[in-house]
Amino acid sequence: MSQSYNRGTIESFGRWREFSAGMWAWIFHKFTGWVLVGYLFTHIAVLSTAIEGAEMYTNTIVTLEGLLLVRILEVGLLAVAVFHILNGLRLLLVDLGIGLESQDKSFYASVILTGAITVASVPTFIAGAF
Amino acid sequence: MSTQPPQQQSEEPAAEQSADAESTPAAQQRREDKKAADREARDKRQAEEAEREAKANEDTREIKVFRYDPEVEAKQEPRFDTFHVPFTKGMTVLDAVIYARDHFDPSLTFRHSCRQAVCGSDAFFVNGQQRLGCKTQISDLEEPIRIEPLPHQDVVKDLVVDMDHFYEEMEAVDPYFDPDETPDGELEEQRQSRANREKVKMSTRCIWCGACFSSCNIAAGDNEYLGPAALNKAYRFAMDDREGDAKTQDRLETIEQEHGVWRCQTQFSCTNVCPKDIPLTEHIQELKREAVKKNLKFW
Amino acid sequence: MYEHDVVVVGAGGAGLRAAIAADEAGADVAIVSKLHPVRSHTGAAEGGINAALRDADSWEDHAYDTMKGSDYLGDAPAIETLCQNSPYEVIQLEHWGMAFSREDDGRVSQRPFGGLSFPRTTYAGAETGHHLLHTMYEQVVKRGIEVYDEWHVLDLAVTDEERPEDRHCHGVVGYDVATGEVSGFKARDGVILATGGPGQAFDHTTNAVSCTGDGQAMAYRAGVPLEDMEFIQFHPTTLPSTGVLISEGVRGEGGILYNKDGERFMFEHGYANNDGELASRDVVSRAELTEVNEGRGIEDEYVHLDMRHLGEERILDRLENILHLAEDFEGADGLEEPMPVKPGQHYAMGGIETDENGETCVGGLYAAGECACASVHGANRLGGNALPELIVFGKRAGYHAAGKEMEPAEIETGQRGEFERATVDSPVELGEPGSLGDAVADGGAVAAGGSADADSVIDTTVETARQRIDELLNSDGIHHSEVRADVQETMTAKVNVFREEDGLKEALREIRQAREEYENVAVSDPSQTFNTDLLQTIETRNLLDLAEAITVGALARDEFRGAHWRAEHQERKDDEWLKHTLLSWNDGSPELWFRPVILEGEEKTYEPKTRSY
Amino acid sequence: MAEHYSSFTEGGRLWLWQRITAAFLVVVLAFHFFLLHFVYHADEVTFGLSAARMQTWTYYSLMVLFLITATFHGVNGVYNALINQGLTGTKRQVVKWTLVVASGILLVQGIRTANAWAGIGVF
Ligand SMILES: Cc1cc2nc3c(=O)[nH]c(=O)nc-3n(C[C@H](O)[C@H](O)[C@H](O)COP(=O)(O)OP(=O)(O)OC[C@H]3O[C@@H](n4cnc5c(N)ncnc54)[C@H](O)[C@@H]3O)c2cc1C
Ligand code: HEM
Ligand code: SF4
Ligand code: F3S
Ligand code: FES
Repeated sequence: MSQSYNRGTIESFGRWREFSAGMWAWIFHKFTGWVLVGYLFTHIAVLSTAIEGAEMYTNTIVTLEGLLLVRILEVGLLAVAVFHILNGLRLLLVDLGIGLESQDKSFYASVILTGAITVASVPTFIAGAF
Repeated sequence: MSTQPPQQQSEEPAAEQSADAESTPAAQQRREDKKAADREARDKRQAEEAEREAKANEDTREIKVFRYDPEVEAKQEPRFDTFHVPFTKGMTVLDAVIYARDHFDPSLTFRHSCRQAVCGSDAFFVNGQQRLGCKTQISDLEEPIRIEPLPHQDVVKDLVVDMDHFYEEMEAVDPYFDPDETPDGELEEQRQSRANREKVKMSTRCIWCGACFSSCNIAAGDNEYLGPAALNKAYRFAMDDREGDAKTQDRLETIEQEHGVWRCQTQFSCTNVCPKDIPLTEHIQELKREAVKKNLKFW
Repeated sequence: MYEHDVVVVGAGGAGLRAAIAADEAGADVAIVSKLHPVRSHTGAAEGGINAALRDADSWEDHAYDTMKGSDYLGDAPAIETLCQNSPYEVIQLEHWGMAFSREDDGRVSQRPFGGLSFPRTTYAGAETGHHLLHTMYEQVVKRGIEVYDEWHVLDLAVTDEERPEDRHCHGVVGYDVATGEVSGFKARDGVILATGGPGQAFDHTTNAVSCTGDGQAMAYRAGVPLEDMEFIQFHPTTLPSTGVLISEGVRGEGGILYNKDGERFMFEHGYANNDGELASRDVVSRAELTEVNEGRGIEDEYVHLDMRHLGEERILDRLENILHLAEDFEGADGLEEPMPVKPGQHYAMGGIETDENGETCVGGLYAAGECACASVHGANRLGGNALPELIVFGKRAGYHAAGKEMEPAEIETGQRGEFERATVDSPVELGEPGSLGDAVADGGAVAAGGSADADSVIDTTVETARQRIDELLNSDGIHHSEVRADVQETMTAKVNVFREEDGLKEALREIRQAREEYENVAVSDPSQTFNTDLLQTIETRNLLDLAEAITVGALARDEFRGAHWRAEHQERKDDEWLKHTLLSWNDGSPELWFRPVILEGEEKTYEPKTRSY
Repeated sequence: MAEHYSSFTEGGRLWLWQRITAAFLVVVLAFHFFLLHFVYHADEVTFGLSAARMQTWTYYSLMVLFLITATFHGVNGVYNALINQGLTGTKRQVVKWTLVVASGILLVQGIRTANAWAGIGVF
């Protein structure tokens, strides 16, 4: 298991303030990845109502999509997915050894792009919810 | 502790020292009595002097240093001690802790030797980042300066951490040159192109300070992960043309086992903290690609 | 108690090479070092290793240059051994994979260095020592040689016969830094000291904090003479604030020294009309200090070293780490501005008296590297000659200790053969302060182990060491750092590049006083774990002995030779002084004596000539 | 730890597959999102529309492949992250098989759903 070391409660938890791009990218990628798997499981669970028949499925979906909360969550999901995709591309480039010197810039670019795409998609996502 | 002048205040009350209490031989007792007499006066004098100095030199810097000693009762509970160190131009973090040790508290413990970033003894965790004490200018840091031992390693005492695990990882990659054959003549060199030397140059600069290892979250979690420094060491030899192909294959096998290169998640923190500016992530990535190429021989 | 055939104390270049050699010769060898091997100060060497590798070069030329550089105080057998073996040893390093810089044809690069008649300084960037140290440590790992790292050696376990020449060394006493355990190390065949230099005796030095000359002090107190201690090299180009060294490589590549008025003083003030900046180190150091003393220094402290004209490409290619050093430790950008430099203590030519095989006069005790003095450097070491010394003599000591057949040495050790006793006009009593057997002040002179069997000698020594530590831990007193700082300041003020009789005597007085103060030191950290306070207190005692030895030698030698300059004696006195100064501890009351220099080489005799560059 | 590690390339294979699936997912996930949120808006989704799409063989197989890659990529990612945190021994075996079983269920359930739309029949 992880290294056994104990510095009591005195240890500085202020590390994150000194985190650099690569570290943040790692943390966000992890987080978004986990959210996506979580969603994948729920998604299939919801969709599988189709097995019970068309009625059941359409009802479930319409009810869910009718909820504002679900719509908002969907925007969040989009943000998460977009970041994971963009940073995933960044990681693929890093794996190919391309642009290692600008790995920090490409991370910032991913974040900004994610933000932009998310904001731009809000109207589409919210449409019909009211 | 009574040897410490007033500048130094612990965040926790320092308990009385209990070291010289029991069983002192008689002869020694006499000698100690004699010394003890001078001692108080001297302590007072020193304290006054230090205070005067600090006053005269208004420009002091506040450092907070991690303290811990498993054996000394007052230090068993980890804590931070604050020292005010007079600032001089060009002062490094190492200079500051040396000053604190020599003037305020002789028991302050840390490794150091060369003072010029070649021995790799004094990697500390300064203001949240792994840095070499001797290579970090105080003037570049925000106050108060927090100085801690390297994270993710067992603390032996104060700023000293147990390096054994790091050394084990370094030695697990066969860290030595191993050519298939050496030239016949005793004075015959193994030629190496400039380009090839250039390729391995940065990787040969590692001073085993352990900063990268400490900064890597994977190394912190997975105890068996070779870590950036050892992988870099493997790179140094794998990329050296003077070693034969068979050995290079061997090396690739070493680094591509489960706790080798594949664990690296390209956090880049190793590259960011390396005091020798070694492009560690780049080297690890190159090794990954070499390993993949080797395994995809079928086409 | 740990037991091995050969115990090597110290894991710098010399110690590692000795261990590898002993291992090759089939011995069970262990390295005991107070630092992990890769932390040794050999890693700081920048410039390079001298070796006559090329056809146009020859070991004879290298020997001639070395002898001339030594100002005719090197012993020819040692110098010739060095120069003959250096090429093989350097190529051996190459075979071990050392990352030397390369020429277009793939051979190792060489560059010119001060005092050399051929560019034979083989280098690996500006970090030759780093590569050398790591390459050798890698070989140690490969061979699986046992390393006790962070074990501080406190003392030698030596029998206590009357004459040092009859004594025998059976092992050492080690202190485990991590746990405070004191333990004996028995060496069945030999102990090799490779503990490096005593640079910390001075307060402005290029040497590491760990360079406290422990091995020299231990050997000295065990009866082995210290040789030519007065010869201390001051490097002309160290950064004023930290003492960090700017390699001679900068001048080798064409760097120029300027004074405050922008004069290229090495030429314009006639210090070295032929070689200018590349003259030998002592010449350049004195030139710089003279400039400063005569008011032409910058901020009355330093001069400028300029390499901007070399061009960015060349600088980045060959001197890149110099740029980093100047930036990190002095805040100067070598590409944009000249770098401030001043002389600083750099190297000790003298040390533990040995022969060409590294043997001392005490049986079973060897020394190699900077702590030893086989006398290759004489009165002045040429740049790039220390690293070959480590590998050549380290290897020989390792072989000899492991019992490999070797040619008998030509150099004699101890008070045997030709020597003369002498006295020095010291204003104070020298040597052991206070009452004998005062465990605190006592650095552990000869173990009172009798000449009985090895185990009991070691046990006695271990017991003495334990006692001493107990006393240091359990008493009250002053902190050693005061004493250390006093001695360092004294040495830098009075036993520096310029030496005057009165100053030297004053220095002896101050050292005596420091010795007396030292009797009252105590360690305030009570811990058994990583007690650096304790270890530094012990090191300070060693520095006291060495500071005294350096000053005594400097006072005795009333001539100007090599690095040793005397205000009242401005010429080299070949009639009187073609001899080594030796200082024996003599159970606490040091004795000075001399031995003639050996100038007869294998084929020729070296005739002293004026040393001009 | 100083002794040799055995040469074990499974880590390498999984690593490579993680990248290959990632590269595939970029395209398909983007397509998926685009199709279901921008071309057809969320509130317009009905059984019928899905069924119509699923009856096309190409779409059906793409979606199944999408499901398989996403499951592998996601689950392997989680497993990887846990190893990075030092998961070893029995615990690791338990987690591994739990993840495998969960993926199995996910795949079966997913394919059954697709079949329901495609009208192939739910087994
Ligand atoms: C900045 C600098 C640059 C230099 N550049 C050059 C150059 O370019 N060319 C050249 O030829 N020379 C150069 N030199 C000189 C040369 O580097 C040194 O003389 C040489 O490295 C000394 O090596 P050593 O093995 O004798 O000792 P060190 O490398 O100093 O090693 C001493 C060892 O002894 C151990 N030790 C010490 N005391 C104890 C104890 N009490 N118990 C246990 N272990 C102990 C230490 O841990 C260490 O491992 C340079 C020196 C300096 C300082
Ligand atoms: C669409 C394009 C996608 C790309 C380009 C992509 C890329 C990547 C890459 C490169 C990694 C490996 C990171 C590393 O090992 O260093 C990764 C990890 C991961 N991905 Fe994806 N991914 C994508 C979609 C998905 C989807 C749809 C899911 C959910 C099912 C997902 C879940 C995960 C998880 C859980 C991880 C592990 C995160 C961790 O380290 O904890 N990804 N992704
Ligand atoms: S790679 Fe860099 S950070 Fe890591 S041990 Fe080596 S020098 Fe230190
Ligand atoms: S920090 Fe660790 S994850 Fe890789 S890039 Fe460096 S080894
Ligand atoms: S003291 Fe040697 S690296 Fe800092």
